[in-house]
Amino acid sequence: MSNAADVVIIGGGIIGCSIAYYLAKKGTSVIVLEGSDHIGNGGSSRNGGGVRQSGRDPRELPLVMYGIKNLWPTLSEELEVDCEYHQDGNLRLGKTEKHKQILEGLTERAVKVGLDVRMIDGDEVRKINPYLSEEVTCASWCPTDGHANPLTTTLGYYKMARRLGVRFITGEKVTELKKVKGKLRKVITENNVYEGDTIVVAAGYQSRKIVETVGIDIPMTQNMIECLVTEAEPHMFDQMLGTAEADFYGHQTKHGSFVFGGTSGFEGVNKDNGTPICNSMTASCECRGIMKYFPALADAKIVRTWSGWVDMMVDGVPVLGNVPEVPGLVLAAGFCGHGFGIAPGAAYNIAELITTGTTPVDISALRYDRFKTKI
Amino acid sequence: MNSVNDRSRDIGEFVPAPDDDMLICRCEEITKGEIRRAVHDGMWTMTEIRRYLRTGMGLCQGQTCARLVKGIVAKELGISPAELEPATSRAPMRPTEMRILAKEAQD
Amino acid sequence: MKRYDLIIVGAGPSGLSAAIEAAKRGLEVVVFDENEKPGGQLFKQIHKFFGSKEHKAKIRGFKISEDLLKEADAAGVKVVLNATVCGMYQDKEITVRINDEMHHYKGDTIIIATGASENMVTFPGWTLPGVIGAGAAQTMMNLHGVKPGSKILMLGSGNVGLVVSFQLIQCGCEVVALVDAAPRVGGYGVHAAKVARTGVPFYLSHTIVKAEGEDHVTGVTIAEVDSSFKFIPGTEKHFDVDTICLAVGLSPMSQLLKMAGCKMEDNPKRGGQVPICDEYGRTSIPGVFVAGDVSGIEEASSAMIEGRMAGIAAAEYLGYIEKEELDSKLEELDAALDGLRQGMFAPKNRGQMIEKTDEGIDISTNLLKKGYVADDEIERFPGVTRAKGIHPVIECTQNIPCNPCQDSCPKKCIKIGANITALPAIDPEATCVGCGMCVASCSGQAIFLVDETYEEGYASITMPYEFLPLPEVGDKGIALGRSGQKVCEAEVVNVRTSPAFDKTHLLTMKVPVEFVMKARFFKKEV
Amino acid sequence: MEARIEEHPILGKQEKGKKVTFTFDGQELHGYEGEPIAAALKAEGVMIHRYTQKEHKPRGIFCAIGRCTDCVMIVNGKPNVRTCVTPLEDGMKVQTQYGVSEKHFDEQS
Repeated sequence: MSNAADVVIIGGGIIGCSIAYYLAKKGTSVIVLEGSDHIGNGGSSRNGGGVRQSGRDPRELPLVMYGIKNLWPTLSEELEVDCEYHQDGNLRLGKTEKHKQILEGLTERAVKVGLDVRMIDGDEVRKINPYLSEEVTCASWCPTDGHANPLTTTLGYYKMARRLGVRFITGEKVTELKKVKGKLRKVITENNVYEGDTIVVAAGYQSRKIVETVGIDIPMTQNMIECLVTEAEPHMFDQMLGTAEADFYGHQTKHGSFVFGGTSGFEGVNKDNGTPICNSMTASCECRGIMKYFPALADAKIVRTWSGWVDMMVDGVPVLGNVPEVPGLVLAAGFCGHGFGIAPGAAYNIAELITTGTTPVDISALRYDRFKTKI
Repeated sequence: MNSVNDRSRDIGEFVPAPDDDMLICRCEEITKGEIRRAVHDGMWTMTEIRRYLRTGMGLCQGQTCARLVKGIVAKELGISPAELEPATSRAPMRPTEMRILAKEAQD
Repeated sequence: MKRYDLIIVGAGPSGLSAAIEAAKRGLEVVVFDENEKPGGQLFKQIHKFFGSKEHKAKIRGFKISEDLLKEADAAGVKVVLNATVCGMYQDKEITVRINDEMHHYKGDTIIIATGASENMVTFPGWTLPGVIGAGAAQTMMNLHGVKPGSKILMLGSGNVGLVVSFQLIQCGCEVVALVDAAPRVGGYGVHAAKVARTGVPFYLSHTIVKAEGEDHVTGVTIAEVDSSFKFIPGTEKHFDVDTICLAVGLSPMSQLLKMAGCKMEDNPKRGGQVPICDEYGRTSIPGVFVAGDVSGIEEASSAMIEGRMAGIAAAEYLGYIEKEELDSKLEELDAALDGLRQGMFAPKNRGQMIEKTDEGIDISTNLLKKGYVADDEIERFPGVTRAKGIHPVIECTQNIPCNPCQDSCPKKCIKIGANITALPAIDPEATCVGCGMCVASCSGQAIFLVDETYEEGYASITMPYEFLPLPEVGDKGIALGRSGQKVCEAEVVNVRTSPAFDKTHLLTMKVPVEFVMKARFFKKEV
Repeated sequence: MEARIEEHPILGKQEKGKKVTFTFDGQELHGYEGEPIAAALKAEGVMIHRYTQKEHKPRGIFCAIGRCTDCVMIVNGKPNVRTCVTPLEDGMKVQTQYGVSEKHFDEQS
């Protein structure tokens, strides 16, 4: 089989799979190279499932709004898999005056971009979700936000892209990119060489090392964060939840289990033994955080915890688009831990960029060369 | 493991079998047919099968079905079960109440 | 954070053995076990163990576990029960749920001795209430004192299936059939024979077609399978049962090791997903060891030796003993383990068809197909001889690691020799006094005392008997053959009970002398 | 059939805790304190512990050692309690579990 295609995508996560899908739909030939043994093995299958606009940076907000308007509503039918997409709103909760200020700031910014989001008080919060504790005094409420199942969505994109002829190769670690006559052309892996007219790098934190080989830097660090899931419980609520302080975020799934993530304060320094396993203290911390908001869940049993690496950009939003210095290189990385909900919108736009040279949404604020020092 | 796995390798068509409705994952009620179909949808690793179908994601965390699923997937792929790496093991090894996990003893 | 020299996960035979060896050498040792009782699966084993003295042969499993616990206690081991190890993290840290709290502990060394979990097979109806694992049956009857069912079909003829079938009969259940898809009995022939002679039919090359019942099991259909395990139409057989018991093998419970990042492999010879480790249990993570079934499925006897090895290896790792002591101790234990790993059932012979004993005698094919040695096969084995007066008949026909009979005879009638897998032979020079010690000591319940000159026209047969109600002298009934079929009328003429026999009663029946080599079980007439 | 083993040929007479009363779906049953709920139910002839979420199929004891989680029931109002490893207490309220609820599927919204 030929190792050349119109587009070679490095990274078989939801970004890579969905770009592959939208490209294949337009008749473009695609090869996807995934370094690990599994499709969607990074943040794509380890996140909390938020499909959320509120709380996002205005620079990336239009992309996710585009996806929620045009792609998410029909995604299950399109991918022939139950993405479990629920558009029942997002509550970003606050308990203190400081929280309120954070939430108000976020809300104000989002309203400016045209998002329907507003501040509500504790009583109104409990009208929407009666299980929340009295400690909750305010929230931002975005009724068009929601959540979905990251596992079936990612693998759904993979399945459909594969069905459309995209060639996926797992266990194929990229070591180097190489220009041919001034244009990026070759992808060199530990075992093979692949060639494409366009090379998309969508490999999360690994992207940094990969594009370094053509002299580009993506300024980011790696954070290790953790999620947990409970046993199935009777249905309680459908909203996506988050907090001003990121103590936790999550939702109840169609299956009945609650998927929650949260932070412990050790994200930036957690170490990895390759599994990756979690810090032994994080799950306990998350449970304490959750119980403060949901005392009713105290008896829910945790069946599983997991961790994942977040590709944390220095300014909190991804790098997306062409790299004029390296013709043929397209970046789609650094989604900072909120790449799931934005993936369809981002991928659709990247696919348009590759095939038509333009994007429906202006993504220029996410350019690779936007970074400036503070003084 | 980490070996190159070309997901376009021809594994043949999905052929329905009389025992496709046999329940394999008792917790999540996943059948043999669903597992076999998932393989043909491209789910070639135990991890992908688990994420796609929820086999082994129920209360027992795959204690009962992991070996059965492995056998089915291997057969569908035409490889030995030993070549399939099991899905990752994750804490807690037994379902644990949030209030207990939250309460860390100081010793 | 509390840190121990050695943390052991699992208080089964290997975990406790490891703890004892390490604590004796000065390590501070803690053992965590999720169960409310220690001993792992040993606690549910009520049969006498095989092996030789150093392997605790002829002691019942639950008694071995009590002894181990006492020894651990004396050595200063801390055993924490109802303590579920939830995770194993970096830097040899574990989290343990005890009561309503999570505890964090670190070990300078950790031994994982979590044992195994049961494999399952699928068939229509396998999720119905009434389909249970063999381990569940054992737990219900031997730990909780509740019968798992009243009419039971056992699937699986490995040692677990055979032993649990016998235990089911002991607690008053009826085992209607013992079924295995394999063409040959997988477990020890002596375990099969003691089940078969009570009247349980064996169906090899058969498996379950379906479990029947709406809300719970009311019946089961089995059918014969061909060499590729496909059902042969027309061979279906139905049984009315309320319980179907599955004993189709074990898998190492190695999840903690995988979580901790130990290098793992799928090794069919060791029963599945196991850590890559050396013969003394050292894994890819320095200071993390494994012992027992988690590193490869074997018997409790070898698990105990593996545990001791890991415990000593941990002691050396932490500098509590010198390398010389480690080496000499390991050499000794290697020899003990080697003793167990000989014979037909040695791990190296797994899956192989053995046709002759080490002595060159043809294996009983009937034993492998039906669970008992046929009448015309039995006399070719060295333990089966005819003599005047009372004498032992040892129906031990496979090379299994076991020798208590040799030591039990005060008159030295029985010879096995140094190789404990050799078949026992009768010394024609020695004279049997009929004390019955060999009958009670035989873990396989394969020894009978026979006296062809008991009475004019009658012979006496003394057999091990572990059922209730215990027949009384004068009880009349029928003698069953090795197949469990009636061979003749019989009358109980003696019942002996002694602390030395350890709950194995010696029941003597008289039968017409022509049935002396056929009658092997007594059934009271009701 | 008497499901309890009064005297065992090897283990002798079973030592039991205090005899207690509990309810199973409202019906009064007896068992011994400290034995697993599942053992008490089995001794009283109860085989069905729950009906599954998707297919509404009956389940009961399967592994009996807390691993398979097939035997879960609603105990004192809490769902998904592994009855094979949860000790029986006097006055316990044990209910058949339908999916994850004590309500029959017909009554679940």
